[in-house]
Amino acid sequence: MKLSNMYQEVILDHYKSPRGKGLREPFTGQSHQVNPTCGDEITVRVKLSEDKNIIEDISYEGVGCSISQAAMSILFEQVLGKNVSEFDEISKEFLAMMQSKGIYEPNEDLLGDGIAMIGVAQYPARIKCALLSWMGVKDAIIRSKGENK
Amino acid sequence: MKLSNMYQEVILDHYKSPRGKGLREPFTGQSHQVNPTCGDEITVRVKLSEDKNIIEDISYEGVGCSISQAAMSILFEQVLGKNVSEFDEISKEFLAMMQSKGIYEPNEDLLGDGIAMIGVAQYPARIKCALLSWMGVKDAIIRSKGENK
Amino acid sequence: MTESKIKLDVKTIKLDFPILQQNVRNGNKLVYLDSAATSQKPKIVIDAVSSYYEKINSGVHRGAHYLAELATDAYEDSRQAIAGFVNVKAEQIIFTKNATESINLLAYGLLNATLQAKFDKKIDPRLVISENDEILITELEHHSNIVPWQDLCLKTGAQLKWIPLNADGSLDYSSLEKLVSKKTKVISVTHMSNVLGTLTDIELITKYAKSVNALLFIDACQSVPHMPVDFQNLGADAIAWSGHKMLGPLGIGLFAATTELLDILPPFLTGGSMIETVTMEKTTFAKAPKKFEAGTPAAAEAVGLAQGVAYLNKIGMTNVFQHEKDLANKMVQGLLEIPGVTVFGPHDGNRGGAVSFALQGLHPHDVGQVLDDLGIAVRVGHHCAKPAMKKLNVQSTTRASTYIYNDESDVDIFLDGVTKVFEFFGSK
Amino acid sequence: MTESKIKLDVKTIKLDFPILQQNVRNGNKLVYLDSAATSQKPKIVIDAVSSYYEKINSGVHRGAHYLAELATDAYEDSRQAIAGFVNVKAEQIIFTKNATESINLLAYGLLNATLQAKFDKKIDPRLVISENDEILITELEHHSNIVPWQDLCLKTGAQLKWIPLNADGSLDYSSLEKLVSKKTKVISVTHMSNVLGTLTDIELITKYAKSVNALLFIDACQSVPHMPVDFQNLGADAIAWSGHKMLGPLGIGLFAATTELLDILPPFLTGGSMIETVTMEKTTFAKAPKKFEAGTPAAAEAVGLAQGVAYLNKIGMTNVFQHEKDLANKMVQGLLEIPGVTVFGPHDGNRGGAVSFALQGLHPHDVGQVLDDLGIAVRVGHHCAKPAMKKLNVQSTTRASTYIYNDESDVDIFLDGVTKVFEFFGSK
Ligand SMILES: Cc1ncc(COP(=O)(O)O)c(C=O)c1O
Ligand SMILES: Cc1ncc(COP(=O)(O)O)c(C=O)c1O
Repeated sequence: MKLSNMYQEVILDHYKSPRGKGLREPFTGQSHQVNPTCGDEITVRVKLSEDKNIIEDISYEGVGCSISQAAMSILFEQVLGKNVSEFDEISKEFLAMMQSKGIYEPNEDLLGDGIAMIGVAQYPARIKCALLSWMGVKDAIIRSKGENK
Repeated sequence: MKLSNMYQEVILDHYKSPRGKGLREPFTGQSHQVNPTCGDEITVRVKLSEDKNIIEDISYEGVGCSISQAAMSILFEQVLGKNVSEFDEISKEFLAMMQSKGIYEPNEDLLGDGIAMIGVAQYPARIKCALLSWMGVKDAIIRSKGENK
Repeated sequence: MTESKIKLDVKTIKLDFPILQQNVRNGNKLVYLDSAATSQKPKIVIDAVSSYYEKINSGVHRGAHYLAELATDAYEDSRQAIAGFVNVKAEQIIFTKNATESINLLAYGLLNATLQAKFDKKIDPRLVISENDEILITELEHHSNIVPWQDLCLKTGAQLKWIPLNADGSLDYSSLEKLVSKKTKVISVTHMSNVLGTLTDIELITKYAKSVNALLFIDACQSVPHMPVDFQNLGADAIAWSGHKMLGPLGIGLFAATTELLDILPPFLTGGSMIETVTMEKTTFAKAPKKFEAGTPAAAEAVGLAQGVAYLNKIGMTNVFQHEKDLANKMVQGLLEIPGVTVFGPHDGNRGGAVSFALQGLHPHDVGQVLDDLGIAVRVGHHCAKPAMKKLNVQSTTRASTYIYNDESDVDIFLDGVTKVFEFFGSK
Repeated sequence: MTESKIKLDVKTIKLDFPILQQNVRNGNKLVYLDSAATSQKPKIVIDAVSSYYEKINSGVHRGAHYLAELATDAYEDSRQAIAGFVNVKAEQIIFTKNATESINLLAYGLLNATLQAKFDKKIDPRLVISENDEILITELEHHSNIVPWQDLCLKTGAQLKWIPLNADGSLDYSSLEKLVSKKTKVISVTHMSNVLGTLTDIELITKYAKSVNALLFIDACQSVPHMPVDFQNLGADAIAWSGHKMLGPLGIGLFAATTELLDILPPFLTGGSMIETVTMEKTTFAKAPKKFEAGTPAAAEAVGLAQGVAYLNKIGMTNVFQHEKDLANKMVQGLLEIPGVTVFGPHDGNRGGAVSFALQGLHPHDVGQVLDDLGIAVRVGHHCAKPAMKKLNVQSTTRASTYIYNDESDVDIFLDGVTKVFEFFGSK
């Protein structure tokens, strides 16, 4: 099985022991994301610092496959405590990797464990699973800043 | 050209010198028929006798191709003065011939010049042209009897 | 037509389907168990479509030249063949693009009737939906048999009512006594569930529908392709299904209805080919089926579908149904023997070939992925039936569904695959 | 993309179209002059459809297995290719079954907006049609761009207004000053007439539409297949056309619109695949293009059409247009030289390839029949444009229309055929 490309150890590890899971107070913005194909749903909360710059907490709850759960856990680890512009950079890199069909040299400094997701990029139907949490955090940040509702 | 199968002399003759053409008074029922494919239209009037049995006059007006015009003229000649049940019989025979794809021994006693229409039965798109006037007379008879409208 | 009872010669049948000859991931032979989503196509269907374009393609019903005659005949002959398949007259078959459009045809037809009734006294009151009316569906429906009715209710003020789904996957028929009343204007139910393989008790529902003179619509997407369906026996006013789930091409759906309903229902899509005459002041419409077929029709697809119907007729639908029941039975029994597997819906043999199940602790996406890696195509997700998912208390399921080209060895490979899923995630 | 100017190598092109290789009545080679009704299909299009079924067929957007991934990619790649052809983004292309459905999508979208506005304050007022509003079309339209608007007017109480057609086949643009006002909610015009080959002055109409903030829809059925069309240059809110008229399969139509319109327009067909989430209480919809594509899509047809687009791109649309203008010119001049022939519409070269004409004293059905006997396929009838027929003061016309696979020798055979029609009926 070449499946181990997708399900790398580190992914299964995050899946089985998700970091930072659970919805916490206080938070400055919340987002609810749905994957219309499978019906998976995730709720993400973000707490930004007063100056709306530092991501002080990310908390989440949801149902999902190993890929979406692991992606959320990895995101948590990688982004917590960073500032918003760093998040944007990391997020952009992650998106580029996922859209690369697996032919990509991801920046490990930026993505951390996230580079393990490169195998998923070969399975178009699963890319959305990996991106769901990223879209959630992005949206929660926008909402924290009051740019949207 | 095998076209002469369709455009037999007798058809072209009826087309060029239509019998009984024009709308006349008095009449007991009138029908308007449209061929949706080509937009051809025909108005047919029928005058039934008091006892609603004898077809005393058929008059008509309309735009149409050689086949539809000839069919009307032949119908006029063949049906005028007959009674309604005879019309039904002739009409049934004509329909059977037209739906036969050209493989049919038509009853000349019933159809008269109408048997020349057998060539048209080989051209599915033109069958409606040949039937339009028959549908009109049938409908006008029904209306004469007050069974409709 | 009486069919002789035969066991399907699946080995030979498989050879008629080019797609099944190929290997997929890792060189594994394709085991296609996603026919409830769409069926594969035998060579005669594919060739009929090609041949239409290579030999007779032209504007159906719009030309008088040689090709137009051939194309029109082929299109209408297909209608006849499909009509025969469900025992209606050709004029009772409306070609749409898929079952979803067919259901919209009915829902929008009722909306149009309701709107027109305000200025047209001739609209049949059975078709007019008001705030005091109710539309009854079930919690087991496909979204395509839910959203059009939600939408119609939103626009007319009518209430949408639901026949509940029991935890065991059966419908709660005892609710009918309360749910069906003089207010019930439309009842719309699936004939066979695309999620659970459950068969609906149509006889009972028909009785209720008739008792209050409600319009009865049956979603036959999963029944017509898989079992004998005689429209006359159903007692429904209309049914709909898709060609692509019964060996036919994509892009062709079916709507069959009583002549009476087709007469009184206002048209849905309007434009060329469905008119009698058009003036600047007023347009009058052709009779059914044309009335409901606006624009250039999918003639090649209809011709292809007729070949699919011929293929099924040759096997015999009673045999098809028995074959699928046997496979479903084997599948359900096999799954139940694997520790940690839950099977949703009926565990007995009186069901269709769609089997939904869950592996303890594993998400369907992950289950499907491992099976896919073995060449086994199943579907994971909500199967366009979110209300049913909610009632079954799951987010999504894995579904394996069979057809005439599946045999016991496919089921064996599949069951073996399920075991391997547990191994894969357990051993890591 | 700049195209090199080339003369079409029609001899070679003809070889790509299997249907043109065959003989029709009396052993005559087929001279197909009915492309305005539907075009013929090159082998690569036919093969793309077959190949979809033989290699990748499965439920698009609904599965996560190998075939589903391939099918989904192929479907979305086709959308991208077609988007590029008219210079929009992929998300701006909606697949329908034909142009008629596309126009209904817009008309029903406006109806839905109007009905929903009663309880939903968020509906954009541009989409809400009331009794005080007007919808403006032309007397030259195809029924598919008439009846949906008549119907919308009937249901909303709005008034349908018509830009008149002059006796010479041009539109009376001087009427715009009077016809366009603050009341004008929608303007819907054809880009090129399917009857007369006339090109509409879109620039002028766009100016008027913008001046009153009316929605502008363009029926591009006869333009996109035959000339370069850049959506961005049109200034329209939406356009529609059919795949089958541009080398593509039947059963696939297109609707392209501004992102803004697709955002605010309510969905039309509802059901599976177009939802975000469905609960018993409420359904929310996906974003465009999915929002407008309910049910299983015609993926094989989309894939086939993308090959048709590739074929046209290779020739270059500027070259296609020049080729057709040249042929139309030759045809019109040739017809005018035959005593007793009337040509409707433009006599100069600034026109599309559809040429309508009449033979004195002869009915189009009879004209078409004799031509058919010679192997020449033309169309006779009202061409789904009865109001235009009325204005031209005819019941029907004969129409010859060309495409990339027609050459001067086809036109010669055709002109010769027209002479023979007179001979046939004269000599009898
Ligand atoms: C100008 C025009 N508009 C609309 C249509 C309708 O297209 P379709 O029949 O493919 O829906 C056609 C062709 O029939 C056309 O030529
Ligand atoms: C029960 C049921 N109803 C409706 C549909 C919708 O059919 P389609 O997607 O072909 O429109 C399906 C299949 O997707 C189905 O299984």
